[in-house]
Amino acid sequence: MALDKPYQDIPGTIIFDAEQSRRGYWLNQFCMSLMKAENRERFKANERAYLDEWAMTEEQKQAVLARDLNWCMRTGGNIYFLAKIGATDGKSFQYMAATMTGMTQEEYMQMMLSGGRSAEGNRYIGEDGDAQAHRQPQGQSHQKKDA
Amino acid sequence: MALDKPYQDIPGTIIFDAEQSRRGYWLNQFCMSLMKAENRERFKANERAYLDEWAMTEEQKQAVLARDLNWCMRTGGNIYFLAKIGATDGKSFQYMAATMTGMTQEEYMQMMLSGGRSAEGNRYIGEDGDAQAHRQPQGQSHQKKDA
Amino acid sequence: MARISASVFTSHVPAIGAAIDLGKTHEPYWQPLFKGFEPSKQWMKDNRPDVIFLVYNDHATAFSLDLIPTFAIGTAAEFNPADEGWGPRPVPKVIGHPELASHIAQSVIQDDFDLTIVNRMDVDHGLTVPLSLMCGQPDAWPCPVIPFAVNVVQYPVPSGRRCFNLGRAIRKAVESFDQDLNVQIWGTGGMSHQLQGARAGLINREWDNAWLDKMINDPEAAAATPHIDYVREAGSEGIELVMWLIARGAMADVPAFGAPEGAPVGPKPRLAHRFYHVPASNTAVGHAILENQG
Amino acid sequence: MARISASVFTSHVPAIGAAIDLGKTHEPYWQPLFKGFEPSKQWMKDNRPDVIFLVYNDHATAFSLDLIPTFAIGTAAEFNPADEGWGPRPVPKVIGHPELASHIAQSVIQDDFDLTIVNRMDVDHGLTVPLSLMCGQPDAWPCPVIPFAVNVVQYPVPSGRRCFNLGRAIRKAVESFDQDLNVQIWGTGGMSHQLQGARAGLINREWDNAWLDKMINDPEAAAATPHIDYVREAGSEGIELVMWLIARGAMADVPAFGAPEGAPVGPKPRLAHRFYHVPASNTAVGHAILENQG
Ligand SMILES: [Fe+3]
Ligand SMILES: [Fe+3]
Repeated sequence: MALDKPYQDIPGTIIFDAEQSRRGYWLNQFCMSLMKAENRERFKANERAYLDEWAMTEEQKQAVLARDLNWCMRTGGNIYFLAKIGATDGKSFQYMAATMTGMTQEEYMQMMLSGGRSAEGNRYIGEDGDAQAHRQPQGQSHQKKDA
Repeated sequence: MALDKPYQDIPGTIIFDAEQSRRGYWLNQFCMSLMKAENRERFKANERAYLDEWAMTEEQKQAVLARDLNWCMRTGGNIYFLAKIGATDGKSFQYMAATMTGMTQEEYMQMMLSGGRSAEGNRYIGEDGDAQAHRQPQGQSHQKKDA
Repeated sequence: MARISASVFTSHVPAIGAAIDLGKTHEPYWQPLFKGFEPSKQWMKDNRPDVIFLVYNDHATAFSLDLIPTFAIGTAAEFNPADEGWGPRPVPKVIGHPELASHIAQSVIQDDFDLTIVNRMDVDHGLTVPLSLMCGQPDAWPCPVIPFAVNVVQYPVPSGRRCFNLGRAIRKAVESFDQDLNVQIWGTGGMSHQLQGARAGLINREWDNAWLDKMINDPEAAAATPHIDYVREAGSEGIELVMWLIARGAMADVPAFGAPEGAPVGPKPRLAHRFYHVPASNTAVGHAILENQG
Repeated sequence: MARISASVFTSHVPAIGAAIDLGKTHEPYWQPLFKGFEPSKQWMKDNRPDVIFLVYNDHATAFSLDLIPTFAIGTAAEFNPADEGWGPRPVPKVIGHPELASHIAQSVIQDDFDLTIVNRMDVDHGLTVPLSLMCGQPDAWPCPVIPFAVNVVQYPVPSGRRCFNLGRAIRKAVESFDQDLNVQIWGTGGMSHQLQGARAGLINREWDNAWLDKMINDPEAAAATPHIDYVREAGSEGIELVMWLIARGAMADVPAFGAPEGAPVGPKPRLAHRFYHVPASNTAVGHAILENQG
């Protein structure tokens, strides 16, 4: 495609454009199905079986099973759709946001209470802000899980 | 409304604008329901009972029961939606078109084979073409029914 | 680079589909009509595109009054022929071109056309009848098709000028797609017909042919036709002709969207075929094929 | 004649709705935020409109990827609060204004804005949270509301300039409606927030406030902000701010749509209230009320 995608030079950010939408179509439609209580129950009863009803790629299914939202987004997921998985799990949006950074929910909440993440160093890929690839994961969540 | 409606000076013609659409909303949605075979069966089994499931006005229901498409249109019906009633009845579109003119289907078909209805006298209300109000109904269908 | 090679214009009367599906094309009533499309079928064989961008309107099939998009582009991988009340037409399913469709959507939205993007939609006779007329009854359509649905059912419908300018923006979008694709753009619907009221059956042969002349030779002027003229002269459903202007606006002799004033334009298209017939059921059938030159 | 009396701008964070619904507004976390809207609630009581034209975006609630309208206007008689996965918010249903909504649709479509007309749609937190912030917890909303949904989820979203011009066309439409109605136009969403990826939680207080200054005092300049600036400076979901430009473009100090070059414009609006707070969950909350003068 010859159209400009000026938004590809921003760290830690995937813009949900037509290409992502195409890639993530069934993943996002699966998420949308979780708006119905009976589907949430069926998903919770047997996640793998429920996922297998959708024309998703194996990678997309693995990303959902792992609740790895960054991975989901790389395969075409959109955060507003993916949030419905978190809602099904009974998680808050702040919890989901935290998982994408590697922070615990407490760490993330503290960052927000202190005024949020700074834009400094996070505007362009290649700077040295906390959202840059070489500084991931940002928090303690990962260590805890391994402990 | 202060917006122009320049299309109100044409004989025998109702333009389906936002106002008509609002008026005919449930009538047209009822028609739309006839796209499903099970709804067609239910409608045919008991027309009145099926119509009573919809938030239509009594006049709209009467117009449907009478299969008077001009009346249906005056109450907000749109021809593409109303055509689904004819399809349910197993009627062709030409049959439906004929009923709106008062012609038999044979008369209407002959008119079309002869090049269709002329625009002469039918461009503005008040001229003397065959679509003008003072020249309705146009054909023998009405007489036959009474006979 | 993708390019638009030709535009095809044709009415899309449902009864034509029924005649084809029921094997009636050789009946005396239908024979003159289908004869007029024989050269078109040959032309399609000789000029097979890689993608057809097909402008049509939905007739209370995919879109009810719940939701009425002015312009809707189909970006899905496939589209099924709709059940319009008599069962789906026995025609191949429509394979889309998601990449080109998404590319066009992206480009024209950035040019201030406020499209609705559709990923699930059945397609009705408005789309399948032109394919049948041009391609006959193959096991599969000859190429992917991008459905582009225009609201011409509930007023206000988009103006002729808006449609014409949209065609210009679509051409710009196609020409910025970096795969080498031969794209045809089809405008369907019309010509004169009125399906409602005491005026049902109106046909205006003179007006239709004069408008067709203008559409071919002076498309700017055709695009300036006000809505009321279509309705008054060509019947309430004659308004469908605005869709032809989308296809016509995408041709090379029209200044590209956003091109500077006075920028050079391409040569006039070649008229490969033209045909007009009355009646097909309630409708006058008009048809033209224009080829971009050089 | 109907007229636009004021515009209201506010973020529409879902957690704010939850805080209201669960009775947490006096908790230390939320108290500063709701305090900032106390003057707004008083202002609403003192300036009760006849209709609110409420610009917001749907968040994968009413619209899935099946169908994505760039601009959708709700012309129905009523709209129910959506179940976004936790059950519908316990707020009144939204009563529409079908006559004014249809009139606006008709007018702006004729001005080449390609709206999608919607007669059945549930409305999510994007619409109900601003109502709660401005009106508290009444048994019924104070007046009818026309929902106007903008696609800011799938790119490309409409440009700031397109939104601004749409606002101008909406004002023209309102002023041609022949009932005497006091109409407010609300722009919602933003300010800086990013809900995704390693950059989640981005807040840019300086940029937000500079943009707010510009939006209030030099809206043409705010409308010229390219998409990439919102994303880079205010986070990927900061793009929602384009919706504020629809409301701003409808104010009297902006040349009316279609007005001749150099035609006189109205006076600058009066800033009745302005507020900014960080955080509400993941988001910076911005808020302003502008009143047309005289
Ligand atoms: Fe049609
Ligand atoms: Fe939002």
